[in-house]
Amino acid sequence: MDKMNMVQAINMALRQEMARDDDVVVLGEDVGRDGGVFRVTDGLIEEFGPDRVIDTPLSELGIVGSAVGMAVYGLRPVVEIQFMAFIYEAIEQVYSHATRMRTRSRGRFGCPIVIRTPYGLGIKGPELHSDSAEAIFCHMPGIKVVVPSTPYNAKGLLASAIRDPDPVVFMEPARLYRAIKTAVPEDEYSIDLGRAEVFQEGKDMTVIAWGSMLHAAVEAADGFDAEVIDLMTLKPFDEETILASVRKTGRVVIVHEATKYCGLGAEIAAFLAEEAIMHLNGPILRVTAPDGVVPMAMLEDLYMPTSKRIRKAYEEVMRY
Amino acid sequence: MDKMNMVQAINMALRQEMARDDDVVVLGEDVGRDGGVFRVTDGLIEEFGPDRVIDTPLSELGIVGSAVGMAVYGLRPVVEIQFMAFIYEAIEQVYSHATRMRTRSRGRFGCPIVIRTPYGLGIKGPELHSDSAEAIFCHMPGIKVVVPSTPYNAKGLLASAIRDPDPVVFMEPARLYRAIKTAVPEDEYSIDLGRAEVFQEGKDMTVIAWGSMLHAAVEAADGFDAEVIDLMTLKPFDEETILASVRKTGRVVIVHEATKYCGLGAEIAAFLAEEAIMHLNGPILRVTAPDGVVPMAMLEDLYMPTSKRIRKAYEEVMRY
Amino acid sequence: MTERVLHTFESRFLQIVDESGNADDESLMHSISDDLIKKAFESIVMARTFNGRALNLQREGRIGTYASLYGQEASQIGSALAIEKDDWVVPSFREMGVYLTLGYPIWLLLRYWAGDERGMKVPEGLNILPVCVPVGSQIPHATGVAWAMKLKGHNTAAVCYFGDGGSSRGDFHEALNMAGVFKLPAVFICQNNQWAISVPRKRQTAAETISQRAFSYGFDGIQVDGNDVFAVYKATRDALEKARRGEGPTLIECFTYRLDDHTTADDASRYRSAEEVEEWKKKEPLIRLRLLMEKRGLWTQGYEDDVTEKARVLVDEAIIKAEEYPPPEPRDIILYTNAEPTPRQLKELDRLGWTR
Amino acid sequence: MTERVLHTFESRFLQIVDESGNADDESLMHSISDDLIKKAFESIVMARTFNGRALNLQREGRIGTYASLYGQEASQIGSALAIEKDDWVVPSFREMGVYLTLGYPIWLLLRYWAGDERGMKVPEGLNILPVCVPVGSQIPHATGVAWAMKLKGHNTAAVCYFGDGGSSRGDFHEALNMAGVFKLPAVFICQNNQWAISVPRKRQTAAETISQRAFSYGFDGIQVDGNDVFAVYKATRDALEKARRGEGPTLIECFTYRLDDHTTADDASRYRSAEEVEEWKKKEPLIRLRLLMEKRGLWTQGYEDDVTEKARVLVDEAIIKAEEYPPPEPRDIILYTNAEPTPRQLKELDRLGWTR
Ligand SMILES: Cc1ncc(C[n+]2csc(CCOP(=O)(O)OP(=O)(O)O)c2C)c(N)n1
Ligand SMILES: Cc1ncc(C[n+]2csc(CCOP(=O)(O)OP(=O)(O)O)c2C)c(N)n1
Ligand SMILES: [Mg+2]
Ligand SMILES: [Mg+2]
Repeated sequence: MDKMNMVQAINMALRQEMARDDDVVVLGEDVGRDGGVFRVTDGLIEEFGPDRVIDTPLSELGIVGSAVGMAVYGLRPVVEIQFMAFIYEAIEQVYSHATRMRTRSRGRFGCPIVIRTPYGLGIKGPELHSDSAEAIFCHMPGIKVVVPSTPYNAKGLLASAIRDPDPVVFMEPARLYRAIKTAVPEDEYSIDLGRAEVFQEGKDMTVIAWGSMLHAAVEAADGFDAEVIDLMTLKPFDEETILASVRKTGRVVIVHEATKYCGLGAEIAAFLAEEAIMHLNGPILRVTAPDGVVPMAMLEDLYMPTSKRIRKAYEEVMRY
Repeated sequence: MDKMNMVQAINMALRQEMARDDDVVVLGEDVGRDGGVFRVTDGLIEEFGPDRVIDTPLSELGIVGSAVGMAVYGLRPVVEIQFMAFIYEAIEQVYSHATRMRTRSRGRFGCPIVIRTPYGLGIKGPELHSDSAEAIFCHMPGIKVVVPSTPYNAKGLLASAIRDPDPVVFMEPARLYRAIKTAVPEDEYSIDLGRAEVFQEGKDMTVIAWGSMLHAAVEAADGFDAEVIDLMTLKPFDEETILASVRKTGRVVIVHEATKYCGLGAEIAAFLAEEAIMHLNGPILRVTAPDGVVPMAMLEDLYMPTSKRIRKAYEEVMRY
Repeated sequence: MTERVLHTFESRFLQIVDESGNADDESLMHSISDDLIKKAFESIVMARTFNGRALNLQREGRIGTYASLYGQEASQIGSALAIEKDDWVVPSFREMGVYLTLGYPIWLLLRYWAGDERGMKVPEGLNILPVCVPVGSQIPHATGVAWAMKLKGHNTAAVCYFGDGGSSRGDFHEALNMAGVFKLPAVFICQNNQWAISVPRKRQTAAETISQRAFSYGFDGIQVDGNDVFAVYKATRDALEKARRGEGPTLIECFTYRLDDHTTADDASRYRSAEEVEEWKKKEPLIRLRLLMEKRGLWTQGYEDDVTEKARVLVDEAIIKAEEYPPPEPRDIILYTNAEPTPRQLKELDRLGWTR
Repeated sequence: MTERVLHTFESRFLQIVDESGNADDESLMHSISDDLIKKAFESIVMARTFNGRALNLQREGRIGTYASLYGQEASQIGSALAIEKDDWVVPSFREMGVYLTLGYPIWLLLRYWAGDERGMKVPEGLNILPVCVPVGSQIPHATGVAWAMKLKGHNTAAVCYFGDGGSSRGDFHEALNMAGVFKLPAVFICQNNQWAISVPRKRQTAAETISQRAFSYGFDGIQVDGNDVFAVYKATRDALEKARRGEGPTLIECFTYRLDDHTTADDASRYRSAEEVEEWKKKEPLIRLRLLMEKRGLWTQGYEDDVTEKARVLVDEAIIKAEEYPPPEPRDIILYTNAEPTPRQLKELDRLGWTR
């Protein structure tokens, strides 16, 4: 079994799903001839042709809106948004349409679209190339939000996302695209949405993270007996796995790249404050970006939850 | 001093701010000749003319985007979005521009725009006329989000919002527009943003709400010794007032109309789980809409946190 | 070289039957059978009957806010009559005439306007999307539906409705542009009823017509007399045939008028004159259709009375059926959010005491 | 009546100086002084010098991803030269030629591309907005700026830049439509450089030109040879004068070509042929400008060497200044978010150990 990076793993998942199901089409800016700006869709147009791997005009709203129409008609569009911030023009199409079509039509029409998009810090791109807007999507009823943290789970989660009957926002940590390689089976497999994974077992505290922050959280855990949970599906997140761990450890640190205010960390903490407060030894800490706009390259590393900042939180919870 | 409803109070604030500052302009769909679909801008066009009270084409993105340009040039645009859900097309203009202009230009350009919009349940409108999307805006750095709960504070908060140097989303509870009257001084006054108000003092629990839910929370508190906080500014919320109350009561219930997942209640709960967990007697409860799409009129009342559901939460926290 | 003309564009207008019921160019009527004429008449009467009753029901508090189609019957029915069974329709919110003409159950429409989502559970076999409230945001869906048809090799087309107001939205631009690039089988129908709530067409755009916007997307546009049911029919049929031939989209602007308030929540007298409305009332579609039919021996008062009575009965029956229908289940709020409820949703159902 | 033509529209093209450096219609050159010709030449050389150095700096890792303007100098400088001191400019991200021509400090541009927000702290007195990254989303800002000018009674105009890709976005549509309705003093300049990363113009839209989109908004549009600095200059100047006369907006399409990769992160050989690029290289703006100037006795090799050397020195000095500049303060991440920091932000500063 070959080791591959996340770009290759996602590419393989797309290829296999397109081969498995003729209704799967890929569309977005530069996804065809150019193979995507991160080369995630490389080679797909050669294999499946320009009808199923579609280079679109520069029209995020139009792309997502068309995908809604395609999905209602019976296709399974997989949209690529070049960077997460560029989906903002299309939020209405997601929030007012993709996520409400099933409700509005009382089940006559579903909206199985997948929106793939790279997100997050660590690539020193231009402005608005590093946003992490998961919380905005997680607030929408009727949606799933998924973030892989390894090539292996990227492949399996994307397969599930594409087969899911409802809209899925699939956020790919740009920083991890080529940073790590894992074994990725050539065979098709899928990883259930809605399940978290205990990435590393431990007794003293529960650390919850996803995407590239998972690796930062694990790195910072050196010297601590930390149980690190890879959330994978951000909505709906796996309450059971989190609860089981927190009941055991009594301490919680949540790490994410987005800002704190109304970030997903808030939902996880609030969930625990509602369901597990009697199991907590001390405060639930969130290590997040500071309450400022995502900076450009020179300040980017400081904005990111660094290992140092994460360790500080670990030390702090251990005081209780 | 006359008693007036919220529509009249907001109208008065707009009138006074426009009279005070020639740079204040009002723009939106039907705000001029028609006086706004809720009549909030009634009479303004007669007083200030069509150059300052502008009926626009049906273009939410264009309205908010133009307002950004106006603000950068030195005006103080007050945008009306007819119903909160219709701002979704313009989220990019808010999130990528209005809230980032100061950062991006390192202070050369500010973006003092106010986006007024009715929100929330209780008017039995058509689909997408009852959304409460405060959490999405609260997650954005660089923004303020304000919700009045009485005619009196509507006037004072809007005056502050218009004078604020940064973008403010001013959400008006449609259900309260004409439902309550309070004394509203004719004189100009303003209420500081960022401050909550203890609407009703109590010892046993802290209830946090805003907009029309404030009144539901108060109503449900009959028979409880509840301290009810009117949050007023949702971002940045008044941490001190909340902490002081929670330290006293040890019990917390948060009530809002939006769904729970990544709603603003999550941030408040997470803040308390981080800063005040040692003062809590039991779980922090959130009474919110269920995790489903805002329904149309027939099911609307069930979607809303009812007095009954709120009371149940009060009873539950009192068990600790 | 200095300045030169690259290309010349013509904006066009089509009318077949004028306000006096005359069809100047009879050749244009050739393809329009007597049956079709009667079908048009009967469909307009049905739409108008439904509409009138809906307005009454609203006044009586039996349904919620309602958007009247009065005045726009020719635009809606003329186009709907050209649509074939396997075509798909992507409407806005005022197209009850289209729903009815396509055979949508009347009682379901009433449920919808009474605030019951089940009213938009589109029956199998009918290819029309649910009412879309955010103005203009449905237009990209039509592009997507047309795209899917093309990719699947179906010889069908998507028909999209929106208003003059909707044509100002970014959705319009992106959707039509993409439809043009990919030569999709889509027909975009703008019902220019001269008003977007209180905003008159002239303030909606400085362009003389909406149809000329097609130039921006590399396909044809045409303005038609939107009160002439056959002009609308012909333009739509031609556009659909063109779409099915693989020759791409068309933009049709139906020049018509909203004779009622914007919705039952609106008071149009705040922003437009009674005279303007009266002028347009003279041009409403049924007047000229009656005149045309009379000339062709297709109309008598008795026939109209019959048709009206039949429509009345159907609507009455539908009202009874709608009002007897059991209320929606609370659990539906949650259970239609996703195909499968999440664990949290199931817990919530239990906590709320809503049966699963 | 049947079908009739409502209106005829012409899409137009303007070129003053052809690829051989000839100005066929000398009358068009009347208003173009020798000084202006030299200014244009020198500005192009400056832009190109800056651009070349920026590409090198990127390769050396001294700045981040950079978007080359090579090939588009005439579009940027021709238009920028027509802009007056109190006009405002709303750029996209590739307009370094515009910034430079307006007198933006070179070292600040380098700071910006090195990833320092302070590079876009636009100096007082210069009215240009910071670089805008989300394609097309700046266009409504120009509408707003022009609107504010009009409301304040200023006799000035807003000039907006965007690409062929940007013209597909909803922002374009809504912004231009509103500018048309309110007859705002705005000039919309589309640099159609034939590509939006890998998407060729033909796939961006089925319309033959971008300029014909002006028909949709009720104002004038013109396509100009975007490699002819004087055609661009004239079209922009005319549009600005028109705007100041209160006659509303203009859409100018500069037909040009992006000779380099999209950005330094792109590899254009994946999607376009070397031959295509070579063909366009023959048309690049400096060639014809040199020929024109030579004919007018305005160009010698010595002059060009001088101009190039001066530009080189200025850029070199700016690089030193930029690289010597102290790094940004961490606290700036927080302190520029709002005019006043929130209590939570102040606590956060302390917790992070960032000096206030
Ligand atoms: C995005 C959005 N903005 C505002 C509204 C409120 N609204 C409902 S209908 C309407 C006017 C629509 O005008 P037009 O598109 O011409 O359609 P018409 O009502 O004339 O049929 C407005 C402003 C809405 N539903 N959606
Ligand atoms: C909204 C948005 N989508 C995608 C991108 C990524 N992107 C950057 S430039 C570009 C192409 C822009 O093409 P065009 O408008 O023609 O300008 P050009 O690059 O040719 O100058 C794309 C897709 C972006 N920056 N913003
Ligand atoms: Mg209309
Ligand atoms: Mg381009």
